[in-house]
Amino acid sequence: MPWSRIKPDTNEPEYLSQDMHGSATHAAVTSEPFLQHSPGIRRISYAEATNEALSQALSLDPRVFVMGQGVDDPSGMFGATRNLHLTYGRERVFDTPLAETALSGIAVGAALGGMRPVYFHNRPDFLLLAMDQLVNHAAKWHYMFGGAVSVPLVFWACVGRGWGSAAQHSQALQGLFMHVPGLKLIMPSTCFDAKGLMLSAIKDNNPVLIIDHRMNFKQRGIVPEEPYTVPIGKGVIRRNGRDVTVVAVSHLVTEAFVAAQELAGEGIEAEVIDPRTLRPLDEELILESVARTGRLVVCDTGWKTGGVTAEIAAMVAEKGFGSLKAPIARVANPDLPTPAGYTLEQAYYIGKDDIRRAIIRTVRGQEA
Amino acid sequence: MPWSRIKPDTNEPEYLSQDMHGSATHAAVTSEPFLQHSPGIRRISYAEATNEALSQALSLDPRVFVMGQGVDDPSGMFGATRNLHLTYGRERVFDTPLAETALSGIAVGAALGGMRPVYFHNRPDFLLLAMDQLVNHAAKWHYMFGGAVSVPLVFWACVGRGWGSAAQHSQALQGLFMHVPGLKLIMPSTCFDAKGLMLSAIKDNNPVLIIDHRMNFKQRGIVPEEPYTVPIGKGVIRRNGRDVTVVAVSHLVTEAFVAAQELAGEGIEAEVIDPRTLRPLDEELILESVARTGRLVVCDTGWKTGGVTAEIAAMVAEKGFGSLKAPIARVANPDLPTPAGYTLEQAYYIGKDDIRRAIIRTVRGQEA
Amino acid sequence: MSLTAEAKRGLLRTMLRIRRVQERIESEYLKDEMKTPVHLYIGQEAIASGVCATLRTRDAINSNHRSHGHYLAKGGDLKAMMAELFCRSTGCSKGYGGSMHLVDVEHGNMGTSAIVGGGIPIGTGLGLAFQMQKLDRVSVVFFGDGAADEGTLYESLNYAMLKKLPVVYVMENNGWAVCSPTLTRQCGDNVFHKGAPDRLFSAKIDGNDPELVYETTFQAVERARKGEGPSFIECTTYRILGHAGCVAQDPKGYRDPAEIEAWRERCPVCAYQAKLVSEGVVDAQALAAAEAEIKAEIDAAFAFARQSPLPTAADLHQNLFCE
Amino acid sequence: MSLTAEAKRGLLRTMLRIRRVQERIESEYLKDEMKTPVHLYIGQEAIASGVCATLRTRDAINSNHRSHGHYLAKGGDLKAMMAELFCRSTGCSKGYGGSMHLVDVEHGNMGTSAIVGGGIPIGTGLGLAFQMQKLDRVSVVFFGDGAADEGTLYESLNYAMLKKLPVVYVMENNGWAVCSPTLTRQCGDNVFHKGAPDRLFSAKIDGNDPELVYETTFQAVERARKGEGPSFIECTTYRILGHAGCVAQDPKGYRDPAEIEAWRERCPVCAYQAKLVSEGVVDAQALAAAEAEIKAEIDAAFAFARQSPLPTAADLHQNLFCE
Ligand SMILES: Cc1ncc(C[n+]2csc(CCOP(=O)(O)OP(=O)(O)O)c2C)c(N)n1
Ligand SMILES: Cc1ncc(C[n+]2csc(CCOP(=O)(O)OP(=O)(O)O)c2C)c(N)n1
Ligand SMILES: [Mg+2]
Ligand SMILES: [Mg+2]
Repeated sequence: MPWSRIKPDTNEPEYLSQDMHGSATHAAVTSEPFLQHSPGIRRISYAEATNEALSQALSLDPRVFVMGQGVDDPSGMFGATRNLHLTYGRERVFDTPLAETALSGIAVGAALGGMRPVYFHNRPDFLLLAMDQLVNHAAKWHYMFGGAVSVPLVFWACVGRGWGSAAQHSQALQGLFMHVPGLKLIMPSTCFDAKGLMLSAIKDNNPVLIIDHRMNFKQRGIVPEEPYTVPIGKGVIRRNGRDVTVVAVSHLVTEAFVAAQELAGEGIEAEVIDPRTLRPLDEELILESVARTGRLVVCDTGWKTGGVTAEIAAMVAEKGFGSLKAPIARVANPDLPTPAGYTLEQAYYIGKDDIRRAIIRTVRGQEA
Repeated sequence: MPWSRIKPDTNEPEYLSQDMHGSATHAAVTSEPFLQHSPGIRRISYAEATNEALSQALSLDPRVFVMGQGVDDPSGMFGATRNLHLTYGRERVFDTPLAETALSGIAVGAALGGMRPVYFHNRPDFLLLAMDQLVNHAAKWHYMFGGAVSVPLVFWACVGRGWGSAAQHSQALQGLFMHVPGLKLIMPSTCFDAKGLMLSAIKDNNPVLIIDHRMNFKQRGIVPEEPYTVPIGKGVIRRNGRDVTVVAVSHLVTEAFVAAQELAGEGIEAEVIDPRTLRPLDEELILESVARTGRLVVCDTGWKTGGVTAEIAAMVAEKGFGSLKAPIARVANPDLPTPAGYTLEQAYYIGKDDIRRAIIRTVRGQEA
Repeated sequence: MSLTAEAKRGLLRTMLRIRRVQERIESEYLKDEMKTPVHLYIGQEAIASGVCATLRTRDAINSNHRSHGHYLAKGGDLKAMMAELFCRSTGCSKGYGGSMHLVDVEHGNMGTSAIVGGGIPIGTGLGLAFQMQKLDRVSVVFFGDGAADEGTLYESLNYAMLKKLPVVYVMENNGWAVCSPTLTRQCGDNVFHKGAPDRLFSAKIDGNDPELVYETTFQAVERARKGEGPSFIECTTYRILGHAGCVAQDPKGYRDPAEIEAWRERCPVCAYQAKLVSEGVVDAQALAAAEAEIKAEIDAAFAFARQSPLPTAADLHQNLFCE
Repeated sequence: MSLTAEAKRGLLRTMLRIRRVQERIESEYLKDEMKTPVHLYIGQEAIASGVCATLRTRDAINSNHRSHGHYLAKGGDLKAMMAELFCRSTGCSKGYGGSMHLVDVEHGNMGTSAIVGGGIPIGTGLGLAFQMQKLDRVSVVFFGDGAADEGTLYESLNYAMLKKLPVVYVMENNGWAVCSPTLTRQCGDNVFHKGAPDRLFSAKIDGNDPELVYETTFQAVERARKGEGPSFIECTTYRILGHAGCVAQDPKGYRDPAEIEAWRERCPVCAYQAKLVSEGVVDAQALAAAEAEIKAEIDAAFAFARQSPLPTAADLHQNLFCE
């Protein structure tokens, strides 16, 4: 795969250190408040962080298992599941047929039967075959039976991008899933969170969907070795700023951060928020920031209309209107299927420059 | 079915007459500007209006056919398809197996093969089994092949409500579908539009999803007998008002209208907008109204978070911010699966009173 | 495997109980107190009764919209069921589920889906969980001929065979899915029984014969317990009443009255009762006693349901998530 | 039904053309000019070639991510295909589709899906459209063993049998879905051939024998044209190269090198060429001429693609909707 030529290994930006606080896991391995600049700190890739979380969950909890097309193959789900079957056996880390509809229901049933499945779909596009089980079943099961039963399972998918992945292999469908009550939706942006949120998701007694992004997979970040959890539903501020709040999702956190750093030189101080969890959303964190900055830019890797940027913008227009000094800006992919060709991809995908322009427009009231 | 005891036949409210303008169909039967109070005007039910549209499409265009579970049974999809098979034969109006996944793809294929399928799903809940074909295939086919092929098909589903329909039989899932580029999404609220938009949808060369609502089905309205179309993407003002813009979807148009009429007595004049089409959305109409009123309440039959109210609110917070004098209010179902019990249903569903409260809060800045 | 007299009486008792409960619901439905769509099981009682008689408490079942019979045969509490139909807080699903969403964890009923075919993979997954935990538990999935239209059945069967899961698939072919006859939806006069015999024990049997259902399921369950994999049992039967609601609400004309009549004459409850009487396994007195007990239980359950509190607006936001 | 020498030469020619195109793509892939995931068809040429030789221009095909062979065998223009792989405006999908989304309306290729199993119902629906319009057209659906895991295959087959649609299902069982062998995903050593013989003509054949593929498909297509309904043909074969990309990119270790070697020796192109030479149907000179022609066509197509314009940002919003 020519992926490596699209996005080579890079270190994560030096975000505010406050995001590195995890909390104790069910294994009760509490970590000291974690310091970014401590000596001997370990940097690993995003894929390795996810892999480590899975490995630790498998070793700590016999109910956990990992399933999905190719979880035991050499590429190991872009590295996320690589070699786990060698340590934990194919009884607990196993390949599945290409039958996403039934296998999703089988995961639901296994959860009802006392297990904690982690079902890997390599792309969100394929989750469209699992919608009935995810939305009609998993997400409703606890409520529909008055709390008598619960469905502790994790679905995972990784957004594709680039190299002509095209319309059916690069959809960032969080906008659909964010609409579904009963489902928790996580989109990490750092290696630290990838590990801590995976462990939280597995520990959670409800259906949780984690959507990762290929653009994050090769980045390297600081990750403690011991198991830890990051709370679901809590965002973090990745950069402080007084002029505008930028909420960015998944790999766009990096793009927003870089845009913000650049703009600091031009006299604009943008605060960058990484919600980490889209549902439940950390509304307080966002509202509190907008209360200080009075301005909001929302950035998402999915389509614009009816997606994640819509919900965050609407929430602030409803609950934080009094603080707003300028129109809310939304930066998201255009409302089109992803085109295959690279010249079209370049025009299609948004990034740092789009965010930069939106920030300037929001702060200065005009285009850059 | 005890439905009749939940919502008996009623006439539609006397909306502004401007909503009754249709346009010529492909059959070129142009109607005179249609007058609500002309003598001899015909009132029929919503189900009859849909039925008449289908019947006319079947008779005007040999490529049109109607498929779906129970389209030829005695209940005839709540009346929408009743007896059509008697006139047009079971070759053109036919029952299908309960295989929503494949049958959706079969509809796509039939459209590619030169037909114009109208596929009835009696509830949106079942569309979750059709997501792969709807989202990965139908909605992308024209774009993905550079315009070489097109998929003229209509999917239809009717939102259930009440009588313990519960979590899997009463979802209003327009919030999901509104997010999908390449799909047109229609939610009529009057008998006139039910007919005219069905004819437009069938005439359209793209995949169109019509979501109706059981609450509309027994209402009676004025409907011309000849075929006519209502343009996709154009909303209408159902009531003029200077103090606040209320955008309401599907059967909530009636609820909003009644709330607005009541409030007129209390000195609040609410403008009620029926977008009719959610995608493409008539943004101009909404923005132009908000420019006059400075206030916005958005009402939808679906869930709040990440749904239709989010998009409309966000759109105005982005493009109409300068006109806004108060926080945008969203009135939508709570973020929960639908509970079965009627006492819980009563607490769950929103209606006139919720809209009323939201209007008052938006206009006066405080609860009623 | 031949049934003791005791066991036969048990079977009949279960069938009678289901029948009387369904009849009572039917006859009271127009009062509009049970504000939930009911899908009655009259005519199909031999299937749930025969199948569940082979199961232990900890074995699991999964069923569908037409689940009253399965719930009761598996040991479900009638009070909790009736309270659910009356949408009360004392219902098995606390009034959140209604008639189509019964649950009974204690007896292995982990919740019922009303999406046709939706329960099939879930029941399969329960089998996977039992196998992974090396539990001596079996999972039974009930579904209709309508669900056999859905691809998820084939995906699930394939997986169960592949992994040799302890799952028994029980298809109740009652000839109809709402107003569509099976043969307008499926390409043959019996649904495919997938797989070679060594991979899938499969049988098509008279679903109105409770002993045959029992015996066939018994073999399937034994196989499952021994790790020999899944089974597929197609039971032919008939739904005597309408698809949903009560008789007065059934649309007319989609079924030939003669067809209904013919099946009424093959009523599994009457036939089995007559058989056991002629075998001397039960007598009129015992039957009368059973009827009286059942009636008393039903009266009590309806009274319980009617007296139970309704959930209130304050309950609405409970249980979206499990802590 | 026995093939003329002319027809045999045509088959070989089609196979050779597909093979050489695939080889050229393989050898140039690391240049990173074709920025689209390619799924090469090397080893499976006999199937597309044999099947499409039975079809008329107006008959339809539907295929999957591994579609270059189907596209070419059905008459697809190589220039338009290569331009698509180079993501140019002159591509068959104007650069919006890439390698996995080829289209060729003129030859009945109504667009290719990369969702495994996604094309199966679409091809079935084309059959429905032809039947409804009483057109003398047949729809052929190509799919892999991986797609046979998906329930949509069974739903589609059931429907095609029910309605006796003019559809031929061609399953290319190449033993693998990415890195998963068929037997770790399916419960038997051949996929179920659904339906009784009068409802579904079905056959499992050596997919590396182009004449056998031709003859079997010919029967199936005849049946379809006569209104006798669908057919299901399972062709065993092997994908010689990796799942996607070029050889250098294929992960190591998931396949036994001996397995690959054994299948390389059964190469359908070499074998058929040798057969036709020994039959005296072609000679070395004719072969050399064919190779030269093909090479010239490929050179021209690559040159055309490289010289063609790229779509620009201004094109992005084209064609979301059809007027
Ligand atoms: C996926 C899906 N499609 C359609 C329906 C509507 N529906 C409810 S029950 C039913 C018929 C089911 O027939 P069958 O499985 O034979 O069960 P029976 O009612 O005969 O017991 C249908 C079509 C549904 N609930 N779910
Ligand atoms: C629904 C779906 N699931 C998974 C994938 C990822 N995927 C692409 S090709 C492939 C293997 C397909 O195997 P097969 O159908 O046998 O075709 P082959 O590649 O062997 O030609 C998989 C799993 C997909 N594209 N669609
Ligand atoms: Mg049935
Ligand atoms: Mg394969």
